[in-house]
Amino acid sequence: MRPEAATGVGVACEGVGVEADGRPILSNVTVRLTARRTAVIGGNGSGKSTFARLLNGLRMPTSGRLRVLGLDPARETKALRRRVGFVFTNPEAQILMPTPAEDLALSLQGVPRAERAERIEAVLTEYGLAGRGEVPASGLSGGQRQLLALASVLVTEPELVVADEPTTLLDLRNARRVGDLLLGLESRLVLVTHDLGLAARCDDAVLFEDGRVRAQGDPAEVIDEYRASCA
Amino acid sequence: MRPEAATGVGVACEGVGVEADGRPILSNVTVRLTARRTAVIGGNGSGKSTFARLLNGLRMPTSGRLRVLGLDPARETKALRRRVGFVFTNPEAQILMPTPAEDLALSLQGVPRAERAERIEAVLTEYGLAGRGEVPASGLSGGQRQLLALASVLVTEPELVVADEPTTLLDLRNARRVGDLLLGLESRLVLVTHDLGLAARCDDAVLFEDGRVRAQGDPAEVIDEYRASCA
Amino acid sequence: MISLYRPGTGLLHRLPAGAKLAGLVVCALALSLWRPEPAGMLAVVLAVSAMYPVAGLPVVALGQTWWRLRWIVLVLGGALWLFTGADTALVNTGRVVALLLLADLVTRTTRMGDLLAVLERVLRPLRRFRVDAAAVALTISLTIAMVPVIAGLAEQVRDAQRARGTRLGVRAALPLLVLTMKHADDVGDALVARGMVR
Amino acid sequence: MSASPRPLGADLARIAVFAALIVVLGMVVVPLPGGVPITAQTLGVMLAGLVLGARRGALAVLLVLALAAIGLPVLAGGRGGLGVFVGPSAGYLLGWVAGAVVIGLIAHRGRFTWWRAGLGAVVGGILVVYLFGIPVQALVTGVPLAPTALSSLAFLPGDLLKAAAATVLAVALHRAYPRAFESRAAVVVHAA
Ligand SMILES: Nc1ncnc2c1ncn2[C@@H]1O[C@H](COP(=O)(O)OP(=O)(O)OP(=O)(O)O)[C@@H](O)[C@H]1O
Ligand SMILES: Nc1ncnc2c1ncn2[C@@H]1O[C@H](COP(=O)(O)OP(=O)(O)OP(=O)(O)O)[C@@H](O)[C@H]1O
Ligand SMILES: O=C(O)CCCC[C@@H]1SC[C@@H]2NC(=O)N[C@@H]21
Ligand SMILES: [Mg+2]
Ligand SMILES: [Mg+2]
Repeated sequence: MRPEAATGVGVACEGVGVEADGRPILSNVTVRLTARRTAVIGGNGSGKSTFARLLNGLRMPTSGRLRVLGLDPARETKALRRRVGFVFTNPEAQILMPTPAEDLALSLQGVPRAERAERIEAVLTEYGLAGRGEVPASGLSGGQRQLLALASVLVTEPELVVADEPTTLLDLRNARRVGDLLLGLESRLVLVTHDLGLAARCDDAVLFEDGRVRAQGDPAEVIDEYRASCA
Repeated sequence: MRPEAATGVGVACEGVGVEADGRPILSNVTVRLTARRTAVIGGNGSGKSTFARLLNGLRMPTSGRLRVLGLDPARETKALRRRVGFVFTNPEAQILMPTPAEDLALSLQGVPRAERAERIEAVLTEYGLAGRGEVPASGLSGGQRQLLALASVLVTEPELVVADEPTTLLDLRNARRVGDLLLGLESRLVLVTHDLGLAARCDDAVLFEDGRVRAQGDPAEVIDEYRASCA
Repeated sequence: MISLYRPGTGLLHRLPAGAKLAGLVVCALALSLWRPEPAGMLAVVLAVSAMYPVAGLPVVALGQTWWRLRWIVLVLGGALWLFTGADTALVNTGRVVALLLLADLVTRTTRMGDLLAVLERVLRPLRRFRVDAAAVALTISLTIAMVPVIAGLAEQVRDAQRARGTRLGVRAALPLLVLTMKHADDVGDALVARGMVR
Repeated sequence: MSASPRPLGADLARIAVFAALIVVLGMVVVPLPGGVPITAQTLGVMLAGLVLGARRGALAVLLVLALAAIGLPVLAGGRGGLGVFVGPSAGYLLGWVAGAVVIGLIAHRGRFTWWRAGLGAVVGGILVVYLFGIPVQALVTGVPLAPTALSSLAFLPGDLLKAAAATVLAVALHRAYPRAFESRAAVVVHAA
């Protein structure tokens, strides 16, 4: 049924293009992501976020062929969203409920009520938020908020996690913590980041430029190419 | 009249404390900033932004003595704001007008009308925004927006520029451009940043921890101390 | 945002929310149809006030509510006296005060979640008109979560203005509006990505 | 908020976030002794109609009222609870909902222009709101209609200023962030 997933291709893009207002944002993107952890790098406006959003159907290609976990985002959007978790840059926009416990509960709607409270406690503890389940989420620090946002996504156990610059707003310690968490996941990871140190720790890297893929391959080499292109 | 400014002390803090909701956010901060460019570093919630906001009277000390450019922020707020420019992290919040040209015009209210249009054109060109004066500011890229925010502050020729993580949302090239711009200023600069590479290029550095100054001095040494404290 | 509910174990606290709401509606109707003598209305106001201690609410709560109503009592009472005479003034002011006290009693003794549940139950029959009660509940929680975020945005905008030494008056609301609408788009994306809505 | 198809994320988020904005505007308030305050929330109501249109604008206002009903202090000056629905200002609150609908209907009919926005703000944001507010206030307080209406004139200067402000702001927003006015389909591109 899903030959691509079976052969380990997480994402397969063939000549994918995206247009907005008649202007191309992505043009002829052809990549196959087979590694467990792929970094996506490139300049502001190069199309990284647009690419990331393709992967869970937040945005649809206007041309080309796209398969994510073997699914067609245009036809199997719902199944895709269940299997792909998305982490945004700004945790304020993705914490949807007034308190951490309620936000986690929202992700755990499928879990029986009795089990849920226990699961929530466990997750809060795991993410360093023990005892903060009932305080307003707006009272958490920046780092704690991003950890909560992450927890609310990961608790659904997605097969593919897409993260769009999840560490940008964090300090050294929190960035490291969130970075370690993401890189340590068992699921697949597509990590959009400006933090080249983090990108270097992935297994594969893709460099975007002006809506095209400029390079893909060993993170160290791709990062060098990016640095060179900026000089 | 302004002995401190004359002797080169940009900021003089003596035992400054700030409280919010009865909880201390800054405690007994005693620093003198005499260098042209000072980096302020430290973890999330350590008090960096609070310190930066003291410097143009966005926040008032609840104890201690503070002088900025020889002025007392509590009594000479207006004069202080004229001489201190503040750059925030999020350019969205500080672009106050619908288009770049209008936003610059807001800063140039003192300039005669005839001259203003010309000045605006010149500034737009200088900041790489030529020809974009009349487009909606929301249509600019992230980097362009931060450049505009910067331009609107610098065009008033402040004597001291305080910038609170101005490069966080930018890519390599834009971060470098904004960083170069700030570090190349003739005026004094207080630069709050998580980008340790940028901090290293300043002349002086202050490390905050839990609302206290943990270290001040040569940036390389202070940065080492910060790294060590995070490990 | 802190709810106006005050925890307790009194009689009113234990009554189901639906019953309290129904009671409030009945009282409101009765009070607006009934035309008593001033003495009767005075008795009603005293009786409602007496329900505060009966419900286990501290006397301070009663004092607070009365204190908040002081202007209504004085101004409304005064105006009515002027236009309609002393008796009617007493009856009408008494009616308003009694109703406000009653509503306040229900608010103080009913948990937010219980009121939400009643709201959901009331909306359920509207399903035929494509009103999704669960979506309403989700939206209410979402709004509660967004209030501090928008308040934070308002603070950012105010600071930016002060820092630039400009006074924009109402135009100050423009950057706030832009930020708010952009934020809404981000939240919309998160709702979709987290599978809450289509 | 329709059952099936489920509401689109962008739509729902805009309604919720705008309701939150109206709540935040409640912090700007001039309490009046008669029990009906002068509040910047009416500016928010006008903007809701102008920016979100009739349906979503009214839903945003309804949401604020629902928050008040379940006991949250979301109205001007931190008031809330069921009391506001039996008090002198109850009619104005109803008028907000109707007003947002009328504003949206007027302003979103055809191309968005400043005069349509202004007309909507005055008719929907003032006329309709008073139409609901004044009779209910008279009914609740027992003060005859004429003096009640007369006393409501105190709101008129402020409300006219707010209508002007809402118009200026909506037109400026239309220039600064045109996407805010687009229909949901353009915001989130969906599979069928
Ligand atoms: N809905 C849209 N309508 C029009 N243009 C858009 C839209 N979304 C994105 N763009 C444009 O597409 C380009 C790519 O945007 P994208 O957000 O993917 O870049 P990015 O690589 O993520 O940049 P950054 O590093 O700043 O986050 C930009 O020029 C952007 O302005
Ligand atoms: N108005 C306020 N009321 C209460 N607490 C506040 C207020 N402003 C800041 N704080 C608290 O003061 C502490 C210091 O905040 P500050 O913003 O100065 O930190 P920071 O060093 O800039 O952190 P970051 O790197 O995350 O920007 C934090 O714990 C914060 O929660
Ligand atoms: O907060 C409430 O209880 C509702 C306030 C209603 C205020 C009305 S709306 C029209 C008029 N304009 C104002 O500024 N206040 C009143
Ligand atoms: Mg991006
Ligand atoms: Mg800060």
